[in-house]
Amino acid sequence: MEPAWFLLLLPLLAAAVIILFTRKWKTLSSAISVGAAAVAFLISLGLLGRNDEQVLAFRWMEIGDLRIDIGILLDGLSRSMMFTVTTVGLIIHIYSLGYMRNDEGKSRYFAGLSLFMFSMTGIVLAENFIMMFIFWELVGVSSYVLIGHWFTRNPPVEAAKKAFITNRIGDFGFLVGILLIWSLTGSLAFSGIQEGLPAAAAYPSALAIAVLCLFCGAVGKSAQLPLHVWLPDAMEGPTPVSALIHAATMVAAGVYMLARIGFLLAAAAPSAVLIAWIGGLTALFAAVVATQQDDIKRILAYSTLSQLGYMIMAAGLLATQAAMFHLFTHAFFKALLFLGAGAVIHACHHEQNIWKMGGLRKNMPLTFATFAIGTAALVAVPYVTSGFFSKEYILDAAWSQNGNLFWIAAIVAFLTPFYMIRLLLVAFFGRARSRHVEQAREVPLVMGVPLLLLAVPSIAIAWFSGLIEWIQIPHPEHHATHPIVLTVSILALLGGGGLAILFYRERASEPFRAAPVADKFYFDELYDGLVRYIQGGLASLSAFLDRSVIDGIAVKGIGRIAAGTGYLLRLIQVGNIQAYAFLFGMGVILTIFLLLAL
Amino acid sequence: MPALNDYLFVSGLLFAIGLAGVILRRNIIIIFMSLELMLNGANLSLVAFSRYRLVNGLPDYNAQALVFFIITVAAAEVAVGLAIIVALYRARKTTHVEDINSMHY
Amino acid sequence: MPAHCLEACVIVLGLILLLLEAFLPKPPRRLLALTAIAGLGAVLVALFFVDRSPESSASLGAYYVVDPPALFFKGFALLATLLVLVMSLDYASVIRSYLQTSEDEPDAGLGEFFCLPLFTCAGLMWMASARDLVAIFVSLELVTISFYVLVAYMRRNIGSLEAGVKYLILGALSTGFFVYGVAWIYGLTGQTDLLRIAEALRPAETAAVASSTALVFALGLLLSGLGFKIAAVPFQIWVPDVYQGAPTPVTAYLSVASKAAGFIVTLRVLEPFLQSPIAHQTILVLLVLAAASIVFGNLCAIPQNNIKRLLAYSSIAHAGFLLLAVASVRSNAGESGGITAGAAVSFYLAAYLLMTLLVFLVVTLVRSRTGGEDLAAFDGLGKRSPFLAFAMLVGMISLAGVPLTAGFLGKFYVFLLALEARYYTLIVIAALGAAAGFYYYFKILRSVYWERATDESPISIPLPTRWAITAIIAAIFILGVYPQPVLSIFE
Amino acid sequence: MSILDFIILLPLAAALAIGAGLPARRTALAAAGLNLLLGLIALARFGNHDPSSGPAFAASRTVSRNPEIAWAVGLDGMSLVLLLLTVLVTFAALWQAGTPKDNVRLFYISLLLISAGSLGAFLTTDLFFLYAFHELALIPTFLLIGIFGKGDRRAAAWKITIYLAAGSLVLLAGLLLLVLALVQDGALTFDLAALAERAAAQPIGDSSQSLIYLLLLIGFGTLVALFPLHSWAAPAYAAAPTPAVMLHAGVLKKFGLYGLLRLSPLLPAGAERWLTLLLVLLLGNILFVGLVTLTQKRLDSMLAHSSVMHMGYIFLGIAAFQADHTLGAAGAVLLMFAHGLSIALLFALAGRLEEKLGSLDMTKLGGLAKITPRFAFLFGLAAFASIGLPGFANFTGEILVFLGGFQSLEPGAPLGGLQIATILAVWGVVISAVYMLRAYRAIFLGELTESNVTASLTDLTLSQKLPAGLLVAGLLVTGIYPWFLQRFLEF
Amino acid sequence: MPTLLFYLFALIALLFGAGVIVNRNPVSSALCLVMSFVGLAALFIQLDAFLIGIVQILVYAGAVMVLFLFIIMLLDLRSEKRRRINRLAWIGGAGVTAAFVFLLLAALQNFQGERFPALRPDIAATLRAENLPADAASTDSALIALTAGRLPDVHLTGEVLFTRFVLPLQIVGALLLVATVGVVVLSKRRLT
Repeated sequence: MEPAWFLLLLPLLAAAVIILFTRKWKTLSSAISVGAAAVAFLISLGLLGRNDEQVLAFRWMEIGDLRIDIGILLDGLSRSMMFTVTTVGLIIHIYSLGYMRNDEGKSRYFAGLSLFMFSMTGIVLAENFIMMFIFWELVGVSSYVLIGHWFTRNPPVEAAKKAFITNRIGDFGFLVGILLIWSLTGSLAFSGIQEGLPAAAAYPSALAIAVLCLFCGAVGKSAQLPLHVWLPDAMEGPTPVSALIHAATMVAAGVYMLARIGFLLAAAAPSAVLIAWIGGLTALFAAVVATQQDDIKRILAYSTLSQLGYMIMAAGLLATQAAMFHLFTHAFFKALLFLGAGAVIHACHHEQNIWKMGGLRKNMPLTFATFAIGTAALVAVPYVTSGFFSKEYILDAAWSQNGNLFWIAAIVAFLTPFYMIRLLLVAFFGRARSRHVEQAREVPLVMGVPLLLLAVPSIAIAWFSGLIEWIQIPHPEHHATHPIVLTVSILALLGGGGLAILFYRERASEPFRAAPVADKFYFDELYDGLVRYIQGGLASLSAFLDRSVIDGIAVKGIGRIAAGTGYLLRLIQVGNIQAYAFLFGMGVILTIFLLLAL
Repeated sequence: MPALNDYLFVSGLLFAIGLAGVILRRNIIIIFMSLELMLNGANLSLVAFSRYRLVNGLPDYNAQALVFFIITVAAAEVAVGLAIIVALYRARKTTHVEDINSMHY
Repeated sequence: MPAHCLEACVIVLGLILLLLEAFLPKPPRRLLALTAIAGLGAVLVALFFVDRSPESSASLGAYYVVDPPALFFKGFALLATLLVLVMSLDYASVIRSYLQTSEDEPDAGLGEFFCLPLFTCAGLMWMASARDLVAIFVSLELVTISFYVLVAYMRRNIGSLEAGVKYLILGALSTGFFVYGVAWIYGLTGQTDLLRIAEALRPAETAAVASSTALVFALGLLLSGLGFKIAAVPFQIWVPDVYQGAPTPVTAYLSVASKAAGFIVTLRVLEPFLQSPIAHQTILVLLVLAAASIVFGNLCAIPQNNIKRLLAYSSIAHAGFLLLAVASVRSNAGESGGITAGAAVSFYLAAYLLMTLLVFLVVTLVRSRTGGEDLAAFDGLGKRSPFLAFAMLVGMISLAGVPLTAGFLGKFYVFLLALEARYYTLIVIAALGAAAGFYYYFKILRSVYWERATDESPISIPLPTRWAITAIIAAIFILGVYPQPVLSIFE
Repeated sequence: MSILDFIILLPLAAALAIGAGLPARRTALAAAGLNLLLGLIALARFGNHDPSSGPAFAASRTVSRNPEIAWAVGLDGMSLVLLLLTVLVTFAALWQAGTPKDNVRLFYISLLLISAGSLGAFLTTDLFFLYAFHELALIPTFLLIGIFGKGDRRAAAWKITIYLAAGSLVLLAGLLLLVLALVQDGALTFDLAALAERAAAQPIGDSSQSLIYLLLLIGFGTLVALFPLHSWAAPAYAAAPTPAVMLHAGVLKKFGLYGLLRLSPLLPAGAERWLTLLLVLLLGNILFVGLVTLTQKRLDSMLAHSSVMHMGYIFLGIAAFQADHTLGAAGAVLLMFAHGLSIALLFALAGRLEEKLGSLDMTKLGGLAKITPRFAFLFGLAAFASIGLPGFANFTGEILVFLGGFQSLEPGAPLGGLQIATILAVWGVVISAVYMLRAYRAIFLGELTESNVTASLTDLTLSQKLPAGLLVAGLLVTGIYPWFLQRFLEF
Repeated sequence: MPTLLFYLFALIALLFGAGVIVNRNPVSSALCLVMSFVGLAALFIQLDAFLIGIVQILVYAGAVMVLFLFIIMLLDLRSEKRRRINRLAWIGGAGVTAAFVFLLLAALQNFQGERFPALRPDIAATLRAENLPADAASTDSALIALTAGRLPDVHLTGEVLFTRFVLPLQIVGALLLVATVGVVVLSKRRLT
């Protein structure tokens, strides 16, 4: 049996074993989960370095000429993505050992992680749309489980629900898109779709709509406007989860999907442009909001949003390699940042407000160092960080194709250092602003090592391009990035960073508040209103109709009519013989008259 | 000699009178008499028919046999009926139809 | 053995029992009843071995024909009478209480109550074989008069007497119309034998028939007489009161035997008219009567609370369904397959006999134990006697027409016929009626199973009744799944 | 005797035995277990049966010659799946069933009868018995809800009984018309295969097709709670005792869909004529009832509404099938199976919850997962299954139905009604996610509210997990490896 | 002449018939009934149905009437006390009767002037002679009467009754028995 299958099955097996048998023995459970992740990592490592393309199929169902497989598609794209997922996954598994050491739901947590690994693997290896959709949904569930891990508190639970439902809305579009594509190209497998594409291209509008519908899936998973609302809330989950799912991998699934169907985007230019714009706007919006957040994880969450915006934009600009490359680099340094944040939170007894921190630099040097590296990568310090290269590619693509988008991206590039430096200054510099923070101690090794492991690639990728080749990360072959792009990005970095230092050095509290920004432009309020008034109103209306009209008038009414008529009719039986004789006579007369009349 | 429908008309009238009696009178015994009138009306038509529809020169005695049966049955009916009426009178001290409608609707 | 000996046997049985009743010093009435039951059983068995050849009773001519329907309805009458006698055994206590008897002989006067049904039975059997208006008339009267007596039998009971009087007056009235109708038919055709009448009414001979007006007049009168027997609207007027007032076994007997007899006569009498020039309007009138009966019966039953009265209305409704089948008689005479109206009516009646008598057996027992005939008397029967409750359940679902019961197949065939004849309006009405039927039949089950009984004391069931009930339940389900035996009688 | 005969008769025999006095629960469970075994054997043996040679395990006994009705059984893919569903749910339901204070026998007898009725309906190949068996299950439902129900049980039981009775009368009219329309030289037959042949050989006229189809749609629709004929379902399910609702919502309700799926091929023109109507109505189920579900405050009525809503998807599959999209049919059948298991599971768990807490008012509950993790886990599985999460059978069915909606749609062709309906139906998936997660969150997650911290609330024991486990297993197996069932569903 | 008689008797029958239902006093109603029956009997006889006529007198005027009067006396029924006459009943009754008469007239249309056929005993005689064995012919009183041109009414009726109608006759026997038993059961005051 192909090792790739184990890639898929091991995590599932681990999850199943934990749920069914070992939930009592927490340590064992975690060991199983981590072991599975490790083996998966090794396998994916083993898969690297081959550049053939192979498909493994297993008949899931077959009706008439329609056959749906659970299939594995191994090509450069999936191999490299697999590598990313397993690597980050493994590291975070290990990190979790420390982070969740004393959690009573440890078994459940690790089962959830394994389930997630399984689902994510499924998406990455999917060979057809149905399979991708299946795991798409499963990823949603595992994130539901993990966000809601601390289910006795209300916020996480609400967040989990929100995440799942928002994703469901996206998936609605996704599924419709799948159906449309199927009817257009007559196939569900990516290869088949590619073959059927020329025929489908005859109906550009239909194709465009279909692609947009598919994109809805990405909007949901990758939390693009307008379905971004769930991601910040998802930070209620344990931090490693935020790192793994809501920063590195799952949210990137949307981008991966777009990369998978790059050929479709190419065929449906107008929708591609729209996609790019949505990406760009999301990037901008998120970056702006991030500047006013106080919760360390929320800041990172919004930065994730904006980075995802970058990727989507790149995908929309048909620069899928750029998108994938950024996805790859981002996965590492964003995971790094989150884990760092996690370490901080862990050390500060679950204090998340940066204004209550400060001066952590001294207590937690390792964390600080790695966090700084991560930040550097995120703000794309030129030539030394991986983030720089991937972002350059994107900006470059934007410049070469769409001026407006380029400038938007530039603004984002300016905002990013601004809020990151702000975070760094407020949290790590200055003096501690609360008792917890003063007593904060450096995290244990089991959490520290992962930070280091992640810090390496955040830098290294930039230097060993051979590594990139080997991992087969799709990335634009070397070309001189356009000088304007380069200058702009550097200026943006300096400007943003400088401005941040200017404002936030030695600050103990937010110097200025921009309410709409701090309140995320009231998206949540808007949606709450929509749900409460539109959906709720409709619901109560139909409930009323159901009770009064359908049941009340139609059903009960008929019954009453029948009974009433009977009640009246029986009055004929007056009980008086005279009347009876009369009626009998009438009966006879009527019968005869009828006979004559008819 | 009168025509057939003269007889039929008379018998019909007799029948009608009986019917009217059944509907109008409230004394059960008289209602019962009216019923007898009706039967006799029927008898008259039967006899008339049998006389006007000769079979090989003679009245149709089948019809007359039927009349014979009807008379017998009527007599039996009267007997039973009156017995019931007596029983009723004993129980309720009335022969008036309006007094016996304990069951209705 | 020629068929007409069966009636003779029954009559003789009746005479012997009467004599015993009259001349034994202390006649054992229960024993008499059991003897009667046994005797009827014997005759019923004998029925299967009679000489079916038409010439066996040729000497009696049109007054006694032997054909499948005749034999079927003879058996029908015998079975009904037998079960009614079983019922009467349970009911004896009630009757006794209404016959002011002397202490030394508590069940004096019961003997006649057990004997009279035998003569009624004979009358029914004769009626089944009668193909001549004269024979029909006399046997009909035999049945009617014996019913006068039976209905009014509890002569210290106001209800029974009132019922008796009402039945008497209206029965006599209908007899009057019937006789007058017969007279006119005879006058128009010169015949009383239905076959001859049919010949006389053939479209070819219409010239002989004076005019359709007179014929229609006559037919109307006949229909009124028959409508009274089968309790079809607008001649149903007597039914609720009489059913309610009469002794319960008699009510059962009325609703089963008298109705069935009415229907076989109706089938026979209508046959000539359905080949005559006035066939069209005859059928239309039948349909009107059917619709009226279904609507009236089913709707009026809904508000009822006295179970006998409720069943009275339901029997009107069933008369409607049966008429619907009768009306479909011609339309499917020739071309299409399926079953003939005669077979359908007979099957329906057979089912009707089973389920009605089943229900009345239970009602009788409950009446004699709790002294009530209102629905309230059945509260908590499910607890007091699961067996009786189950019997009630079966009876009700069969009456309502739930599949796998005989009652359903009855309705099923009627619907089939009516649809075949394209009486769509009637079908709609019938369907609505059937739905309403569910309403009131289940109303009874509701009090049987859902309500709590005031006293939870279990009800004891006499052995014969238990046997009878068990047998009937079995029969209902067997016929409901395997109707062919009955149907093949008519093929 | 075919194995199928045994499968049908076993519950009936058990019911009789219980009536005769055998220990109720043990007998019932034994019968159910044996049936489960037989069902699996049938599944195993069905694999090596050649579908082209007609249904497997066929056996037939004529009960009526003309119209030709036969006690005929046979197994094809569709009925196989439903057979499995029935035996699984029956076993789970009987296991789940506790022992009521009194009328224990009646309780189990009724449950067995429902099971037998559904089995008969699914396994017979004769139209008459197809109808009859389903109707038979009406009575036990009436008793179960009325006697053993909770809350407003009488009103609910009354409504479901009358409503379904009326609906099935419409259905009957439709079936009879169908049979009559397919008369061949005077011979009426109820044999499905023969009917199909006749319909293929000489299709029914369009006008009568559309009439018949409409009647069938209304009739079957009522039984399946097709909008707007659904108002009986929710109250009944909310009031019914747990095992009863498991059987009814899980199994019996599928009958209408099964029948429509079986018969609509005979009426292509009619199906086409009314396709739009069907689409509108099923959207009524999915969207309208879906919205109503959102407003429910009690878990049981929420589940009841949700089960009504999900019928819409199955109807969508049927609609697709009628537009000759074979995927739709397969999807519909799988979905019947899946929905049956999941709703049964949900009601089972809800029932247990209520018997422990005495209330299912979601506004009062919360945080139970802390006390009863296993229970919460199972409920979560069930909930996710019912909202069509991949890995559970429901998803398999739904995805097939949706694919069916778009099957053989010309590339670039404008979307037809079917496609639009499908898209709207997909939106329904979001709605169901909303109410399910709300309910789950309200009951199991969040802070533990004092009102329900009761000592009695203990987590599931193994024997309590067994029935649930059985159902979950069925759901998972079919969800993860649908091929093993789906391969039998070639249309 | 016979026409006159017809009208006379018909008038008697109808008028006294009407008398039955208009009289308030049961006794006088009963007597009216007798008279009307007598008139009827006369009509029968005028129609050559001698036996029926006589039976009519005997059974009705004799038995039935006596029975009625006896019961009336037994129950000691006075003339109905003047109750508020039920208008509805009157209108209804009148209406129904009127409608009935109307229908009757409609039905009677096609017997317009069907003449009174003369009896032909001779035809009957010849037919009868053919059917009878030669030796019996001389002794058969009916044949003699017929050949003499008279109508052996009783003989012929009896013949029909006891040959063709033998079964109905027996049924009527049973009927009478039932009636007797019934009357006994119903009117016994005290059962011993």
